[in-house]
Amino acid sequence: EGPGLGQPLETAEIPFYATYVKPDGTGLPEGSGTAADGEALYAAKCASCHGATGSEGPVMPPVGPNDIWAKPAGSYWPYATTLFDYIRRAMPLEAPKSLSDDETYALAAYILERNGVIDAETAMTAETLPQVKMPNHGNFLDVWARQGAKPW
Amino acid sequence: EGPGLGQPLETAEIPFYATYVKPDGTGLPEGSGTAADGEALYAAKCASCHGATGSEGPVMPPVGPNDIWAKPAGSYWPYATTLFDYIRRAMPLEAPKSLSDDETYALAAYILERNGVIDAETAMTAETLPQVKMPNHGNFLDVWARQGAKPW
Amino acid sequence: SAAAGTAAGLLQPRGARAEADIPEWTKAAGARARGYGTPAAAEASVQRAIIEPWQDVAPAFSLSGTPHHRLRGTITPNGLHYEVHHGGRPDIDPARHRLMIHGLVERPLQFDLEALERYPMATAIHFLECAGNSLFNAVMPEPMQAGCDMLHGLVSNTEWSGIPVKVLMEEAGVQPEGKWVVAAGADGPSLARSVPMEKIMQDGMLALYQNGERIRPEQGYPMRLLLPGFEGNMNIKWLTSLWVTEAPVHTKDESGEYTEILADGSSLQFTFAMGVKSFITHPSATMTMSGPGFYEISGLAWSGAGKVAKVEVSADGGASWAEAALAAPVLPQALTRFSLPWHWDGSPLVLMSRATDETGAVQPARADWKARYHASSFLHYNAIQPWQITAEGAVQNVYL
Amino acid sequence: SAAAGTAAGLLQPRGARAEADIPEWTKAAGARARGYGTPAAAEASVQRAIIEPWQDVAPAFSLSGTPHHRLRGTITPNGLHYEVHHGGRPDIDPARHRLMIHGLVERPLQFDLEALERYPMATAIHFLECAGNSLFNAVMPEPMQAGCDMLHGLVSNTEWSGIPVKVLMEEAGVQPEGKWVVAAGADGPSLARSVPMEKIMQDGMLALYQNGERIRPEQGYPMRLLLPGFEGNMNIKWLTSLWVTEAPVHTKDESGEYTEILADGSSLQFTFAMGVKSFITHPSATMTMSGPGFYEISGLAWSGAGKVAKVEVSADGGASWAEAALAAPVLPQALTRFSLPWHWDGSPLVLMSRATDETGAVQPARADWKARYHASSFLHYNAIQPWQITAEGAVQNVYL
Ligand code: HEC
Ligand code: HEC
Ligand SMILES: [Ca+2]
Ligand SMILES: [Ca+2]
Ligand SMILES: [Ca+2]
Ligand SMILES: [Ca+2]
Ligand SMILES: [Ca+2]
Ligand SMILES: [Ca+2]
Ligand SMILES: [Co+2]
Ligand SMILES: [Co+2]
Repeated sequence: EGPGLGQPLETAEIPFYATYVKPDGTGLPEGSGTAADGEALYAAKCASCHGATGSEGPVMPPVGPNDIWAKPAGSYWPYATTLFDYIRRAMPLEAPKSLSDDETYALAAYILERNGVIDAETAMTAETLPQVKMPNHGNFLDVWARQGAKPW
Repeated sequence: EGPGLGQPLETAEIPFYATYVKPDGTGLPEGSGTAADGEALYAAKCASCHGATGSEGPVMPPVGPNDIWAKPAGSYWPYATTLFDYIRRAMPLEAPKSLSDDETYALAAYILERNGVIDAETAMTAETLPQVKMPNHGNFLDVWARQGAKPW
Repeated sequence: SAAAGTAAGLLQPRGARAEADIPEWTKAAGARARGYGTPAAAEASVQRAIIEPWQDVAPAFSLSGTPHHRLRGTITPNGLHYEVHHGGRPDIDPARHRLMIHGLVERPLQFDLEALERYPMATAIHFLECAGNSLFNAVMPEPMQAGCDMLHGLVSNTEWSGIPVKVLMEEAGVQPEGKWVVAAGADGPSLARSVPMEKIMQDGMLALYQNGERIRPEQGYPMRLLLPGFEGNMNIKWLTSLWVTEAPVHTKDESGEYTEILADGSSLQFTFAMGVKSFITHPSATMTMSGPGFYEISGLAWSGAGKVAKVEVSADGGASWAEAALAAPVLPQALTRFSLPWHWDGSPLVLMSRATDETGAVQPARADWKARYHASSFLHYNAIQPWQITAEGAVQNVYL
Repeated sequence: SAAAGTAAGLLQPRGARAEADIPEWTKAAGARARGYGTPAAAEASVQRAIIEPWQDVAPAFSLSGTPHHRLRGTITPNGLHYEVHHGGRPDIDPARHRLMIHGLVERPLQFDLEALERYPMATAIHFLECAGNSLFNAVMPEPMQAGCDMLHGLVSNTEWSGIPVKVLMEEAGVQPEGKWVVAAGADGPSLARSVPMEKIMQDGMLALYQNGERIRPEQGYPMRLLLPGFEGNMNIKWLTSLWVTEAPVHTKDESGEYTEILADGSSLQFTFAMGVKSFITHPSATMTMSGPGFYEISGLAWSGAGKVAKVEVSADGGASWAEAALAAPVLPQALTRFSLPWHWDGSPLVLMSRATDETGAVQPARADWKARYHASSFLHYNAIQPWQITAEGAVQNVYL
């Protein structure tokens, strides 16, 4: 029951941040980047908040874990695809959505490489990123699937 | 049940406006004033809001009734004592509690006289004011006494 | 678990990224947290409607009405609770303010704020309504075209917290002859009203907090009397004195301003509780319908006598009525939101709501209300509010 | 009816008039009514407590906590509702804001505010609690000495009004495979969370109003998602997109920040509802008792699973418990005020409260909570809060 006042939404009107890259890679754009490509970018655009090499912080270091942050993005997260989507939509904090797709792949590669999850040569692309095996994947209990809205 | 933190309140600490002059005159102070005494005072301190002779307004003219105000203080109110107390505590609007007791008696006398309720010579005092018979007295139905909190 | 898709499947052009509008606030960091929030700048026009009957000579006598046509739900935010100031809003130093209890008591007492903070407190959601709410509909010969802020804004609804006055009265020890309490404020006019001891002891509250925080200056900071269901004027703001007496003392407000002249020329005095009432907020006067189709009719209902039992809505000027849904929880002496789905076919008609409370009292039609009172009377006006919708979709105040 | 009294009787000297203090605000007219009110100047210190963990490099990531120790009742005024901004508070032009519904739906749709104002609206009082509320107690080796604003301020309680999301989903036509909804905000980081369709259809609300007025900027102006009982982060502020998917998409927040590492090193993901919880606000840390005697112990309890069933209070560190009174109405997923009269004899002791919800869940002791989680974990901390009262009357945060 309602007034039916919704206007048609064309695909072209949907900005990328209204979707999310899925674990199987759906939604990843063309482009590529290696950890080497990402290193200078990271130093220029990310290090001020996350630390010189990604493990120093102060902000939730993506490389670790360490005493600052037990859940580093590059090794704790279950899927590498999240790195691409999150960096593209949200980082750097003061200029979100300013990175190109290539830059985003390169930064994801840099963070994964610094965590020892991928090697320095492998470029991250729409095909390789979803295939990255995250070390903590499989170590999560899905509480919603197990008991729904009942608090843990 | 409570913490019992109330402090003793001495009679001398109770300001006059924490009580009210009762219809029988309890609470009226010494002093006196006639309508003649009140006339100039009224013109100086009251006329700007209530009208040159008390019936013009714009603010709730105390002399009437007329089209501006159906419930003029000097003829509609059931007790003349209320005039003394209210003027003393509240008027003039910008300088409440600035009038002397004599001035207040005189202003009450002026308003009553203009309404034809008392004559011009009778001074209002703690003894005469409670004895003024207000014309609308006896024309009120006490709804609380009749039906308590039930809305009319 | 990453199934390698085909390049075609994975690499669907996300043309939307280029073509979709990305507003600038989605491409920047925003502002930091702040100590105390304010409404969005774009909502700056959501204000109380100010009524100053004698603006030139007596600006301190001023009122403001809640813009119910701009609000939803039932709680009134503190910044928009209606005001009636008989002598303006005083600027009180809370450290110097005190509450006195005296008269027919065993132990005359005074309390400062620090002491009062130690007392047991109760919490309840209640409306406050000025006895003069909706006065324009009561007395204007032609219906005024204005919003619900002007027409019905002198009622609001908040959560009050404070000390049951009973607790303080018991500490002072009320003497058997003490049947009334004269409450007085610390404002310029020292506004005073006689209140039955029965009401004080039943649910009178020394309210210190409103919607969680300390009462705002215009609501009586640092404390006010709350008498659920009773006309606003009796809920003394800036309360400084509770004087126990054997009888009402006939203060100014109970002698004239808050009495009502009936059709026969006699008057009612000591009319305390507000009657059952309702009005539709959506749609309401000053709005324009945005074309035929589905609308939700929504409004507010309340009664000083208890809970709202039923609200009926008519979309044909009173020929037929349908029962509206009441939003839970329905609380006593509290605004209750009602709503009803409705399809407007675009033709002119009159919408109205009629509330019934738990005592069975029903809102009267305007003509019936007017027939009971003197032509000048405007207090406790609780008649049904009809809104006329024109063929052009204008919503207008009408008398039926 | 005026009985002439004796002169002596009538003319009792009212010496009080001369000797009693008459404050200056009682001898003047006050200020006029105003369009939108603000708290008293004397209450300027009642502010949210600001927490900026990386103030130097990332000030936009900022939080502020409700000062519950300065408040009473259950409603949080809009100006003091807690904030958590992952990328700051955006300044949104409501005329350009839109809500998109797309993905596994028959008819992808977009709505502007004007259209949404026509939809049916619901109203309900609900708490919101950040999953990280009370984090200092969870992780600090020694109890932090701070007020309830810092210690438990990331929970607040307001009346929300808006459109049941179900109505909008039905207009778009959810496809059978559409089991989750990825909600995203229009803030800089476009904060996104995967929400089960079951929750969306059960009681998900597109909230447009808070405590009656339009939602404040820090609460998501012009609109936010409200998921009663679920961790604050999922109640997406500045909501601009609802994308229907077959499965959760593992957004940033559900991958790391809002997951919890257990004692064995494995992690919980998709932990949504907040557990049963309570704390005493009066007295609480940073306060000083004003001597032995009567006090009312008062506090707040809530549960993401439904209503609070019971709150017990101990004044001897947990050796014995007494049941507190709950202020009516007790509403599901809403802050509930509890209180208990108490006599402090002046000796040192530990006060604490323990809530039980309608599902039978009980607040754990801190040691039991800590035993379940990794040392670094601080989300969904709902352990009992003990307050130690020293012989000097200082109220301090302690771990038992
Ligand atoms: C000005 C400060 C700042 C800069 C510069 C910055 N970030 Fe961040 N970053 C943050 C903050 C703050 C968060 C936490 C946001 C949140 O909790 O939602 C964050 C979170 C992250 C996270 C998720 C961390 C986690 O464990 O959840 C990643 C990954 C990340 N940033 C990557 C980057 C990259 C890559 C860059 C450079 C392109 C970058 N950041 C630049 C402040 C910054
Ligand atoms: C600056 C404006 C102003 C001045 C000057 C003023 N008044 Fe008033 N008066 C008012 C207002 C406003 C009210 C209504 C107050 C209320 O409703 O509580 C009022 C009310 C009254 C009433 C009660 C009217 C009623 O029907 O309830 C009386 C009597 C009165 N004034 C007498 C006086 C006297 C006597 C003086 C001079 C000493 C005076 N006023 C000066 C503004 C003024
Ligand atoms: Ca490249
Ligand atoms: Ca004192
Ligand atoms: Ca009355
Ligand atoms: Ca509020
Ligand atoms: Ca449009
Ligand atoms: Ca979680
Ligand atoms: Co009033
Ligand atoms: Co949170």
